[in-house]
Amino acid sequence: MQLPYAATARPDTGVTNGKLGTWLFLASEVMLFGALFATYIILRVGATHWPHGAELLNVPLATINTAVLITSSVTMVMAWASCAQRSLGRFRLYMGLTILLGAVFLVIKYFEYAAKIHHHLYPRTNTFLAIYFTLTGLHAFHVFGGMVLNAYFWGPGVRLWRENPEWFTHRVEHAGLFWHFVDLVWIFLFPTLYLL
Amino acid sequence: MAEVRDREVAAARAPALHVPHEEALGFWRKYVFSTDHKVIGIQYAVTGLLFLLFGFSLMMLMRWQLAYPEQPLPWIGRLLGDSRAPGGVMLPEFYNQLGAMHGTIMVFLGVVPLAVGGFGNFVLPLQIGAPDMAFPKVNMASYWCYFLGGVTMFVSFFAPGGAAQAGWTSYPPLAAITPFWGQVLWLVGMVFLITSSLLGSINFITTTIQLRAEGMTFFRLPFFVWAQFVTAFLLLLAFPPLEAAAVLQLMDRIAGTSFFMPSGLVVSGQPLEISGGGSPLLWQHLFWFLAHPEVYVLILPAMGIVAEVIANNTRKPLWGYRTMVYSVVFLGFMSFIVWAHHMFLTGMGTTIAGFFQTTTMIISVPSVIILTALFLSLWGGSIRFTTPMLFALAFLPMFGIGGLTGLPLGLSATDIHLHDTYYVIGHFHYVVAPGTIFALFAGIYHWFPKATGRKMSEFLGKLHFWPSLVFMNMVFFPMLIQGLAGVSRRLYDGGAMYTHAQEVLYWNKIMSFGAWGLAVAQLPFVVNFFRSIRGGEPVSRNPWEATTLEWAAPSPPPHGNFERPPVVYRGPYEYSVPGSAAGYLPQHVAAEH
Amino acid sequence: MLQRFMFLPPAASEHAPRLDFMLELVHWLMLLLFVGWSVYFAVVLVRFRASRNPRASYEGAQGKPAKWAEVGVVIAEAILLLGFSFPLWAERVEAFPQEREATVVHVVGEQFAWNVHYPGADGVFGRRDPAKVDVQTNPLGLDRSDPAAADDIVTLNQLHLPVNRPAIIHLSSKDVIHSFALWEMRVKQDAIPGLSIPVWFTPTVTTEEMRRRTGNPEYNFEIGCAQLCGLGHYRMRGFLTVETPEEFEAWLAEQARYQLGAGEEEEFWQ
Amino acid sequence: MDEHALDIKKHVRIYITVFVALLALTLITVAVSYLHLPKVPAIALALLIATVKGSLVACYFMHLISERKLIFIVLIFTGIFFTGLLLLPYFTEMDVVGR
Ligand code: HEA
Ligand code: HEA
Ligand code: CUA
Ligand SMILES: [Cu+2]
Repeated sequence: MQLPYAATARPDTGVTNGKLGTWLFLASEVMLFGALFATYIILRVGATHWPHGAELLNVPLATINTAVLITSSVTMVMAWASCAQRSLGRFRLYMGLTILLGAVFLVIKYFEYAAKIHHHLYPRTNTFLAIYFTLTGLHAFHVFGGMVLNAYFWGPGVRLWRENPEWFTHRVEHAGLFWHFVDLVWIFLFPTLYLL
Repeated sequence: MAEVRDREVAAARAPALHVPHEEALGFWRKYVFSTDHKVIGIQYAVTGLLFLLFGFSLMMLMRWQLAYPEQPLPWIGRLLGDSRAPGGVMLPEFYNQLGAMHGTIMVFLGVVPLAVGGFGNFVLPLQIGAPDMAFPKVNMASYWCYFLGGVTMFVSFFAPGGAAQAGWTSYPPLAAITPFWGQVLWLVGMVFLITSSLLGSINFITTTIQLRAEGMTFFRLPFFVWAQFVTAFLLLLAFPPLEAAAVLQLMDRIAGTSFFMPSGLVVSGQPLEISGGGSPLLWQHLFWFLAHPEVYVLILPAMGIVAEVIANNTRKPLWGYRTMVYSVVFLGFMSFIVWAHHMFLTGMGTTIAGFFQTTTMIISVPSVIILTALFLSLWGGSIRFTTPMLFALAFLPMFGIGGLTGLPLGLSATDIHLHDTYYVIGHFHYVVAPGTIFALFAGIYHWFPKATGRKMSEFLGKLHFWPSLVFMNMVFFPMLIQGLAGVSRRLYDGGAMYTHAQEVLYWNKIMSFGAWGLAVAQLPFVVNFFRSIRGGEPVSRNPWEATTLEWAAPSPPPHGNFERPPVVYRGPYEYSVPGSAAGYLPQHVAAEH
Repeated sequence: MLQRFMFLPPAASEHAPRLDFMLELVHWLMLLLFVGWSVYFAVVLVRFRASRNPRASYEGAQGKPAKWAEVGVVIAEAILLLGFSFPLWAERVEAFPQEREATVVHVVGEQFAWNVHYPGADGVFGRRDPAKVDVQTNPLGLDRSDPAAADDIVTLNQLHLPVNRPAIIHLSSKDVIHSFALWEMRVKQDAIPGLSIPVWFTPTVTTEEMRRRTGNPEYNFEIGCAQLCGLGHYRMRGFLTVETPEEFEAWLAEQARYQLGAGEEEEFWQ
Repeated sequence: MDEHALDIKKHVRIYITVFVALLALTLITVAVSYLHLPKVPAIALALLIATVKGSLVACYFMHLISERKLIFIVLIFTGIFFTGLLLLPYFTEMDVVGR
């Protein structure tokens, strides 16, 4: 059974089901991270001593990671543009790059974490590290989720391309929305945790 | 009337739309891992009912302890084991587990799944003329997340140290020092349940916006759909903060962080080995930021059901349909900014307390308006006292009592005396038990014919209704009295220790007998429910002569719902239209002549 | 008038009657609405039953009186808010009396008891240090080496206050959240670890007088714990004794003798 | 949105521009952090830059700049409640009796 407006936009609302659904999901994600940012503020305001991020964290590494994630956002949007131009080859290239950059981000993250643990800086050490690990950990989890999603479209999901390239393009766009959102969260996490 | 019947018969004779795959699906794909919204709705409803029964059973054990403190539980006491009830006498720890899990199960595993997952899933797509939910696979995932959450919660009873025992509110630091596994499983279970609700709500909103049939404008949506639509927004935007809070509490428990733990804690004489620096009030804010909208999640679908049943059984349009819609939207909006009325006594200053009690009083206005509209809808009606109608009618005064008792709680000054007493327990049980639960019963009796093609017995239905009404009040009214007398909630001995409680202590026994009586009163329902699935009186598409779209589909509707996509010509409640021969004009029927 | 049917515990503080009056007013409003709508409800159910009114009216009710009822509810709520709740609450949380005109006490909750800390003759509270806590001998972790602590008095579950003199109680907790409830005083406030929250009230009836009034020679004002705090929540009960200033001074002196007299401090609270 | 090849080409140029801008802003915000400005301007500046970056991502990569009304309605609602959520610290900390 083919549901209405899965592949084409409903005329009066102007969007497809998938797009609306994705944005709704992102709305809930905004509230999730909003609550965590609020927690950050509360802990910080209530703390007697709050370390400057650079005292405990590795800013150059995080700067590189920021660049990596931003680049992956561009490759993601290029992957979508390639779909829209009906070029499967270039889609595969850009999508592959996006996944790869996501992996690079996680690897760098891993080294960051390992260094912390090595210096006996654990989540339980103080509330700054607690919120640092929680926020970045949850974010990394989202990166991982995005990679899985992207890998699906890169691999088995391509089936849909042959049947209905337009629908496929839409779905890539929605996966992109999620990926950019993850990037967007990082854009706020980076200064709050590392630079302030 | 005859004309409408003819048309129905003709429609029934028309060749059914061929739905590919339908026959090809095996048992598992058809009934277990189904993506059909009706099957999922029924899965949700049945699981929800079972959990309601389970939550109620926990409460019946507690009510024994409250009526006969520290006397061995007859029969069941032995079975509970020494870690819970040595010699059949329930331990305080176990009492607290039962209380926390009763609250959690009733709210998150019973009522919400039944009201939103069950009725929402089953009825909403039908009422807007959609073939299914917008994301059927997500819908299935939502049910299975809920199921996993339920299993996790259930299993926690058998964990070392027992289930969570810090109340359904799980306030830290208490929640951080109770036995490990119970609390951790509670938190993990909550994460599953929240995820399930999020997936569900995305589906509900998208479906309502995108899959409305031709002609189904927003102001032709049945009130039930509006209620579910607003509910879905509440779930979507209020649940994530609790998800965040649950993750933080999990970190506190597992990684030893101090998000909710202030410095300098000394438990049983031992300083806690933590960094400190957290805020216990932060949890409360995050919890109630969800949990207040959550209580409207419990009531809005119920109001939706009641509105449907009342319109149908008064045989006239709802009074002030638009006003009701505006009110429900406003209610949803406001419900995000009243949460701290649960926290007046955490040390609030005048400004914040003033803000929250004002918003609380404001939010009571749309409820009053909706109730008024429902009351006025009765005027001039031709009221059929069917079983669903009886439950829907009883909802009105019962919700009235519950809602009105919210007022003294919402005023911070009077809340000083009433906070954390049985008055609060009485208040919210009046809204959720004889309120929401009655509305849910109304919905079950009303839509059972649509789901199964058979009617439930009216006689057993009435045998279910009247005793339930009496016993509900026998359980919950005395709570208000005890609360005014200053009996605290969550007391293992029901207040027997306190001097000022002595005068109202005898009510404990009365309430307990009420609760057990209530259980007996559910037997006709259970019998009726199971017997009617096969043995009920078979019905056509539209046994209640209703106007909304679900009654245009066959009973039960096939996969894909409608033979051909319905077209909507008018508002949802065109009953007793002057000059119409049938006496009612279904939404999908072009014109009478 | 309604109060007699409201099962409230006897009122024994200066603000209690005003709180009770407000409680009564709210309940009048509720009763009025409930009875009004119930009468309407009953009439409608009888008058518009299908057997008596086989054909419903499409237009239905006019709804003017209902609108007025709604406006009435709004006005009544506004009056309750602005006229009663705001001022009463502001008085509770802002209009604290001067510390020197009041009896000042610290109360610290723990699982499952109330520790009461009086500043002693110097009127200054000594330092408390979590590291010094000992369940048996020093539940508050009072640092007796602090000069201010030398004359401090600590009791367990026994709060004494002089009648007709404002009392300020600073509440906190050692472990989990408790809620300090004095039912007859119409006082309730959460005791939250990490925070120190003051409450104040003026007791107006002595325990003695209350025993006479209720005819119950055992009558005691009780300190209840209203917030779930663990398995002993139900038995976390203390006692408040309200007495004449002379009796209060005598009691303090006696406690001082007990606790500060040589060698006896250990055994006091057993 | 109509996805004509020409349009897409134009899009791609925009994406590259945005990409460069994002990288530049990242470097600026890091550089500023080494200046050790006083707390308030430091926070304000860092958040301002982050907001600009975030808006670029949302507007261009996520196509919000040409999105439908419906999506905006959803986002406006979310924005309102999000603001409420960020006020939460105020409610926890700022008006407590006895402080
Ligand atoms: C479905 C659930 C539900 C609903 C709808 C409500 C509705 C309301 N609630 Fe309630 N509430 C809970 C569930 C609910 N509540 C729960 C579960 C708790 C306890 C949580 C815990 O601590 O464990 C709670 C606790 C609670 C508190 C905290 C008490 C405390 O802990 O000290 C407060 C305080 O403001 C409050 C207020 C209100 C108000 C003002 C409304 C208003 O929305 C009510 C408005 C309705 C009306 C005003 C009725 C109007 C009707 C008429 C006028 C018609 C009358 C006609 C007849 C009777 C015939 N509620
Ligand atoms: C939706 C929410 C909900 C519902 C419906 C109920 C329903 C009931 N509750 Fe409960 N309750 C809570 C939510 C709810 N409760 C919460 C949140 C708390 C606070 C917990 C805490 O302190 O942390 C609480 C606490 C609470 C207490 C206070 C305990 C204490 O403070 O120590 C009591 C005491 O009597 C009580 C009693 C009851 C009773 C007798 C019912 C009855 O009304 C139950 C009636 C049930 C039915 C009528 C079910 C019928 C269903 C069937 C028969 C199924 C049939 C099955 C099939 C056909 C498959 N509840
Ligand atoms: Cu202490 Cu309850
Ligand atoms: Cu509430």
